[in-house]
Amino acid sequence: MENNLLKQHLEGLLPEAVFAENKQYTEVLVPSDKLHAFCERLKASPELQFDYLISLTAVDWTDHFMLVCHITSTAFRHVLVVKSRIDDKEKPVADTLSDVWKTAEFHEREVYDLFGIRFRNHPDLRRLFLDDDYGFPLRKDFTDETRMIVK
Amino acid sequence: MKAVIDYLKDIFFGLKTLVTGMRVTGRYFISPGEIITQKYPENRDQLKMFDRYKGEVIMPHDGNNQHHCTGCGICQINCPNGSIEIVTRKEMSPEGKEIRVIDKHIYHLDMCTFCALCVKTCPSNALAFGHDFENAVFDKAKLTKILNKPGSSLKKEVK
Amino acid sequence: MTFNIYDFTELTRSIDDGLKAVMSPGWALFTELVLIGLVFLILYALIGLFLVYAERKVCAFIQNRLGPNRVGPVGIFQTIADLIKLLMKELIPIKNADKLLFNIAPFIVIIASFMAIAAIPFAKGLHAIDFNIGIFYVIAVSSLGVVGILLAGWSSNSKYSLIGAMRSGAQVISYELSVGLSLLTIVVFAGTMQLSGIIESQANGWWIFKGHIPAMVAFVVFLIASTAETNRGPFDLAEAESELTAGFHTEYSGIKFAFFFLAEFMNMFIVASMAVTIFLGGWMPLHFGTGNLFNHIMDFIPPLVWFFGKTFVVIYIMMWFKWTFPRLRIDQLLTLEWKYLLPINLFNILFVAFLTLMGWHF
Amino acid sequence: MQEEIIKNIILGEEEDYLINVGPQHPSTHGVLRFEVSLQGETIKKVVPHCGYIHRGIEKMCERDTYPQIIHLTDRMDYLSAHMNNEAVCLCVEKAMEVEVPERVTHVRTMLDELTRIASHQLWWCAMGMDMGALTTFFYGLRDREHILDIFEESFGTRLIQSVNTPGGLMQDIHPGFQKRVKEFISYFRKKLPEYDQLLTDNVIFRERSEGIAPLSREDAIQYGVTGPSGRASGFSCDVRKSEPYGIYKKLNFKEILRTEGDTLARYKVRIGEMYESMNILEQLVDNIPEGDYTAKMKAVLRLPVGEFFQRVETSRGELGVYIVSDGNKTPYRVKFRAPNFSNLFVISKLAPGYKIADLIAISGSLDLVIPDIDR
Repeated sequence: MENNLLKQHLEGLLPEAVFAENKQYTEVLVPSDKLHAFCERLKASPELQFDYLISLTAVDWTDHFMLVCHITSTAFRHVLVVKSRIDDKEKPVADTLSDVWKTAEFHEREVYDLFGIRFRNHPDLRRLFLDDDYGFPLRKDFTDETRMIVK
Repeated sequence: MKAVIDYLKDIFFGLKTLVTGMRVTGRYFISPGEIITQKYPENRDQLKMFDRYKGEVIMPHDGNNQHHCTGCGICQINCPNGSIEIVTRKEMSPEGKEIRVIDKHIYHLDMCTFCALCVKTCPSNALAFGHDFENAVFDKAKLTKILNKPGSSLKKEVK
Repeated sequence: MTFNIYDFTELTRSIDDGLKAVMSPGWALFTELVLIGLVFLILYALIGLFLVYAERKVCAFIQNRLGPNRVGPVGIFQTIADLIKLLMKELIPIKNADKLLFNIAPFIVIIASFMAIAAIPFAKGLHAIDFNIGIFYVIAVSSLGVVGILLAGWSSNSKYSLIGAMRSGAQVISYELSVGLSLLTIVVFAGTMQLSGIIESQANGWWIFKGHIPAMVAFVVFLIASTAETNRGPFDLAEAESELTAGFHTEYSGIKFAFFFLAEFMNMFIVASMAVTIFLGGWMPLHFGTGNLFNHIMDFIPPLVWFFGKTFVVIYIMMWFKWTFPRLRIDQLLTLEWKYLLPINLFNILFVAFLTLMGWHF
Repeated sequence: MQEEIIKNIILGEEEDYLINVGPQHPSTHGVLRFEVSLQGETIKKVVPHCGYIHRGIEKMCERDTYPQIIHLTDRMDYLSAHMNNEAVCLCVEKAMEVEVPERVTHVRTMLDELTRIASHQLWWCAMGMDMGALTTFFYGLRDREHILDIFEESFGTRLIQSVNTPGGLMQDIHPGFQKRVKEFISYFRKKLPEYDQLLTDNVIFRERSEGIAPLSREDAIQYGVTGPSGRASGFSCDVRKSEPYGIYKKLNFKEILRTEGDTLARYKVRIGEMYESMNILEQLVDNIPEGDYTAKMKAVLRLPVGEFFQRVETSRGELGVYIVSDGNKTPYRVKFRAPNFSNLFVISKLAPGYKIADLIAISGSLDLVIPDIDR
């Protein structure tokens, strides 16, 4: 699907969505409280059918977290990047997408493990790789003198 | 009746596939020409590695015990694992200028992942890959090697 | 028909008479028992060593490898080296294991295989004891080993071992039927349960040749069922390496593990020699027709060579199975027995009984 | 609330028979642990635990330059090392808008397919061994040796080639490369039918795999199961078709799709892919264009500020590389969307209701490589 057409559809779904320019894929920034509803509609909408979550991750921008989802449609093969900003650095919380795409459950566990972002209504939010007292290594302020080699 | 025929068919089909599989293994059992085991330590003399084989990083020296390394440290910067350390010293050249000379090119084989970035980025082609692969030792310290031979010097042509 | 020099009856009788001449009958019996025990112990060790070596070589050649080739010429001393290693290994005590049963289990397994070997006729007159119900004795004794396996799995307080042991129990109970029934077909033919009698009945041809199709079917069923009964691949569910690490002997080490290992190979030898005795004429040479040159040449080969030769052919077939096929699942294993082997066997026996009644066999 | 969930999931119910499959177990191809609760031999629940070899590759990437990152990606899915390398290279090249010589894309595609065959061969060995057919292991490795020889002759290493660099290859292919590839194809076309005779057609193998743990297309998409495992369920997820990179656009090849989704289907897709990869290699081997083996690159690579995403089809599924750059010579954040990560967790849906032996077969048919899950 053409980028412009996709944008029109998305604007129809969520008027306050912000689009980024000059990207490889269509990119949309969604307020974090609207994220879950927006994704549900993305999947349900017959023109879009975003049914396959490629990847879900987060980026630590020191003053805020950014959730990044790459989703695609198996029918139309268009790719969309959905972003959502989490401002609370102390206790970051987002809505879980695991009821929309099942695979998000495990990607969210990974994000929780490495960033410490908690997901509301997640069925099984445990640490995936690391010990419970390890800290959140992919945060930019994470330091570990004993195990990290700094060049 | 059909059930009985199917039942018997099942048995014969099953037996047939079993015999097919046994034929494959049986054929290999009686064909010693296909044995691929190499008697490794005994065949050391015949064993020849490919020319490009990446065994370990070495610094080639010529007949006059001269190498190409200027001690610039680019390999050290490029190494992702910190397996190269370069120790340089200052020396007076015949023209009276102070120049940098390699003292020790320390190479930790135990940390090396053979990514070839050092060999590739060396501006004076001082490093290469050797063919030696028998690196098993009892003491980890033995895997730390000094690549430039004692008393070696920089080749004149290399700037 | 057979040459008298190959008849061991005279030899054993003269030993018996000699012993009785110098001591009381009780002591003579005791000495004989000790002698037989020693002979079997040595035989046991030799066969075990050879079979382990043979299996490693067979599987190596099947897999395009050389197999053992370091210790001695073409690696023939490899198993001896392994044995020394196993003897010197530490016996790891298992916490919370049932000590008594844990230690006893390997002995039960090995004694069971030891007992079965007593009835096997290696040549004419060369067997420890010739029961008139020899077949039943072998069947009964060879399934005793599973008690050891069950105990080993249960007592070692490991979950893998327990599953392995339970599988083994289910497996042996089911396959015992097929082993027994397939042997019974020949009993019906031969009209005797005495092993020496069955061999004598094959003097004019092995049962697999003169028993028409039913003997063939019984032989195939016996091969499958006995492979299963000895817990060998593709029926090695009790130790199923990829599922249960090592099954019932996960927790065993050193010489106790070696006992299980040895018993597995000896069980294989026992069932193979049973197959040979019942179906392939035991120590009888191969004959075609009567009185021709071929038969005379065959007669010159000693019966011991015939017996061991045939046994190792059968053992090779069992090894061939193991190194070719994937493992069955437990429910499929039981399906195979109860839905395929058992009905086939029962029909087979009926058919054989009919044949024998009508006198249609040779 | 948190603790309650943990207790429920780890302990299960009181009378359950819990066994650990892994982390040291002969059939988990690496250090992965399944916590399995059994009822008799039947599986009630499977909970995968991972992280035993988590090395923090994503964190390590944040301190490395782009050429240095590439050799770290080898260590994720080591059986498709070249595809992982290529994914990062393509991403960096796309970000820097570098035009790569045609020879490079050609050779990379060939290496992709060789790696894919080698990986599937190793999978076949291990699959057979998981099922208890130990001989398959040696036959598969015997044939795989030929591919590793091709790699060794050209690039000096066997399992992990480390030959990609942003902009091209580190060294040109060996002059004997084409000859060796042709020899391999004619050799392997003879040997591949043996795989079928030995395992595929075997009645025991059929019984063990046919109809075991079917995965529907919807579930495959929901769980993000890609690669041969996804395609066995009819989920057309081949990135080579949906978002072609390299020269896949110009090539004539089929995407192997099946609809059953059971263990046998997953097995057959991989066998079919080996044939298909040989077809691709045959199309490529004779017309490798002449030219440079690398594009001209600066000594220090700096990506423009922005975010870049590249999808690549590895031998196990879809690998996504997501690079966030702030203009420095090291990336700000790197994320690898690992195919095995998504493929792993579907096992807790597939296995319940089947026997413990099936669990091994299922995890074998999903073809998991653990370092890729843990990263």
